[in-house]
Amino acid sequence: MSWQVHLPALILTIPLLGAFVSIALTKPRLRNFWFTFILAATAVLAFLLWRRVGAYGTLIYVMGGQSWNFTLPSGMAFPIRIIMEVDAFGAFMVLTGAISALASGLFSIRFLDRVHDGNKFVSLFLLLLTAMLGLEVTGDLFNFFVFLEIASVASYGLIAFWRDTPEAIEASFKYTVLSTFVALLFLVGVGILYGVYGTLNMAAIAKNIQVGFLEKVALVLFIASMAMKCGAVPLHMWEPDAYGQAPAGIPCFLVVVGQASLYGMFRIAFSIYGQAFHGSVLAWIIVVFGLLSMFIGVVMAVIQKEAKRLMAYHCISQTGYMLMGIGLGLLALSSPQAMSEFGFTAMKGGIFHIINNAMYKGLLFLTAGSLFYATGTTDLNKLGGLSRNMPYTTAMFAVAAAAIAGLPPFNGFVSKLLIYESSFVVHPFLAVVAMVTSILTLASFVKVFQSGFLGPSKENMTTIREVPLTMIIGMSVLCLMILALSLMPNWALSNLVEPAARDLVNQASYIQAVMGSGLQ
Amino acid sequence: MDMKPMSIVVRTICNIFAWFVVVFGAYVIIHGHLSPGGGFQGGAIVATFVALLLVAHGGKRFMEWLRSDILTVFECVGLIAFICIGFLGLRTTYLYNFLALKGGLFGSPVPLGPNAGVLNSAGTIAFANMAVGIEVVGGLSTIIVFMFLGMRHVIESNKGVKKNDR
Amino acid sequence: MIDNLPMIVVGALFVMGLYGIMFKRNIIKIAIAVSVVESSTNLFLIVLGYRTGGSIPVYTLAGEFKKMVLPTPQALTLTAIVIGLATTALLLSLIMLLYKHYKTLDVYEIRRLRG
Amino acid sequence: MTIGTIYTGFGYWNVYAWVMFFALGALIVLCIRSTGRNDYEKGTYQDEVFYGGNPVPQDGQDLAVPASSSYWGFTKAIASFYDLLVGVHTGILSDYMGLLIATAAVISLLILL
Repeated sequence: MSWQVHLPALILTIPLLGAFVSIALTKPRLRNFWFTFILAATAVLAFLLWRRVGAYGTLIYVMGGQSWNFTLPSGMAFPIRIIMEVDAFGAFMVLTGAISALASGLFSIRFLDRVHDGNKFVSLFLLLLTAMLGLEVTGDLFNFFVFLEIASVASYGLIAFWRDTPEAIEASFKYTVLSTFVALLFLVGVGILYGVYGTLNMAAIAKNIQVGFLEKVALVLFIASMAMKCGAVPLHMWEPDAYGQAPAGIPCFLVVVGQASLYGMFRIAFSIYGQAFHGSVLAWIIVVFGLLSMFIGVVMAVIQKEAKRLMAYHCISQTGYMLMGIGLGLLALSSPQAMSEFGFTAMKGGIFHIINNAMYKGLLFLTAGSLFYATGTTDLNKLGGLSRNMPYTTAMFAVAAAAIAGLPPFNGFVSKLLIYESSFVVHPFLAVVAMVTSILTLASFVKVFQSGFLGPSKENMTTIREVPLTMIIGMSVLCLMILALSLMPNWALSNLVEPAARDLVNQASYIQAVMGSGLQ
Repeated sequence: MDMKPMSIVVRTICNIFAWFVVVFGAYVIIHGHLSPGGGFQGGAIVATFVALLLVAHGGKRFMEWLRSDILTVFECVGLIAFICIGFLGLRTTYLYNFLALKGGLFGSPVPLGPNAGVLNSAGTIAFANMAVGIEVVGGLSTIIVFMFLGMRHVIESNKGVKKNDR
Repeated sequence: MIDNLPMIVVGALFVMGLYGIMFKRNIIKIAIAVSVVESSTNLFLIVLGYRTGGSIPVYTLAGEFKKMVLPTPQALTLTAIVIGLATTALLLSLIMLLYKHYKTLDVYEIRRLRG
Repeated sequence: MTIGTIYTGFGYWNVYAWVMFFALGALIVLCIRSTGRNDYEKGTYQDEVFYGGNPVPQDGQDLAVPASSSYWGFTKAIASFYDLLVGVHTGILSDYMGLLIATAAVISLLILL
């Protein structure tokens, strides 16, 4: 038994330990060292987890059990302990999240010099990291709710971290009320499923589920709450506020936290309900959410004049691509022919878009953060001509903007191409909306580039200098990931994305991993 | 809420009875594995001790009594202890109850069916309850103290917090 | 009918809380309404696990009994209460800061972030 | 680990095809450029900035288009749409909550019926 069987537990406990220890670390150097160490350790663990899932298939881990795979003690029909379950899709999300957290954390270190209680920031950050990873590795519905709430509470704190700016408090307040309410809706859904099936384990519910009225009510509650948490239009209103007002390094990380709720939505739709839910209503709801998010997000982004708020609207729009891609996969779930015709391609596109979006949207938020660090504002009307003063930031912004706009040969193009071509089969309208969105995305980033970096230097911007080294390192982590994904899309598709898509579709193997090991 | 202490009657009653709150909270924490209650509930009861002191003796004297970092220490120790209890079981699985039914500390078996309760049972769960209890004492007291400070701030001065954030 | 009475209470509480969140203008009342919705959810979980004539799900000093109520929903409720406490404390702190910055508690006036 | 071809089921994409396409595009651009005038000289009127017939401002900052004026025509053309859309983003918490409830109601209508 290698120590690696404990990976699903370790990946939660290492950042959790980091969060708790860092409350006591008041010395800045020690705190920064500890923060970097924990983030790097989490990234390494995430990589090992992903590799192990690739080698051994779906991993399970019984918290506190007599053995790590002892899921069904003494002939019980249901697993009774909290079980972690990581399939390839979960591992993919964990890897994406850990890389993004590493970059965001490295970037944030220099910002902590400006505050007197940086250890609280580090603690909240690592707590949010734990909760996000927990959402992606857990196999238990109530545990999912708990991690959802931990993630929410940590992000309320992080969003309101600049507590002397009124807007940050306002954004955090709105997000708190909405998110608390939505989490309670989720809890009611969990309660309904528990009342019907007497278990909270996702695989056990999925094995026994027969979709009746109560299950449909629970599904409505799940979908509505997860759609709000991932920021689908028309439930997206909190997102520009929150992302726009959070401290500079944080929105990069909040992007992947939002994607964790997206993961929850797909896990529920594919692995719990799956083929037991007849009809294509659910898939079309997700696709329509995707369409609305794509279009309205980008249209609102074009008219924004505050860089982080503009990028937050783009985040909504990119979420739309993922919703549409994977929603089309859900549409094709019940017929193998449709799945091979367009569904699997769409899912590949949607899942590839998740990692792409985490990387380039994170990088964009980080460049906006470094604009803020250097100039003290992200208002595009006040910025101008910064390309001479901040060459690295400008270069990385250009790479990220090209990638998000889907210009070939960057990675955004590949995932968007997959989505265009597969959605065209279902209905040409879907592909048209996706393309128009892409064009408007390019337009709005041309605007940011033009007004932020090009043109003559403004008077008060002539003495601006490039940001410190750790911030550049943080940004270049994501930039290198973008370039790597752009240069080797084939490798990424066949090693990262395809196993994830296959595991997400394969409900039987998800159930088998927990319920199949039986008596031992 | 005020900075001034309340009347002598309230203070005397507080001085006499506030300690029983702590004892009762400790009882709830320690019997967490036997009775409804446990770490959080007991910790919340102990944290009312802080609230009582704050109300009865007023913020000024309370803040003189309070060592500023003691609550952080409580939080930290409780949380790290909880995590470490989990790590100690890592030979089998994380959070494995390696003390139960082994004899010794918290290792006695429990008879099946209704019983009077065996305090010396439940293994690591008892320790986890205590860790949670310590953490909740620290956490809830921090919430009470900080909300008191913040409220005072809102009422007394409208100058805003010191501009040290950016 | 009489068995469903708790569920009716749950529904009534939920609707009341929802009404408070949506139509009250004072943000402290909104915070209270969020707490009411939380309570209704907790009550829902407790009601789920209730069995008529069941005793508490612990053996210590339980006395004679025939059956227990389900323990799992109670554990869930405890966790939900703890989370609710954290959220409520944070919400009230945010309201204090909001009042300091905006000098108002009216939700219709706390709208600098829009568009 | 190689630069490979991605099949979408209808077509394919790889870097070589893109480079060839890019080169073709560059060639066309070069062709168009070569048809331009060759009597350009520095220091004559051809060198001056054309500013819509107006006198050119001395300060470079006055030339820059502020971000809020970008795509002015685009936003003006669909101003009614934008008015509607910006009007929905009221910034009031109660409205956000109402939208949430309305969306949940629509989803439940679709799924339950």
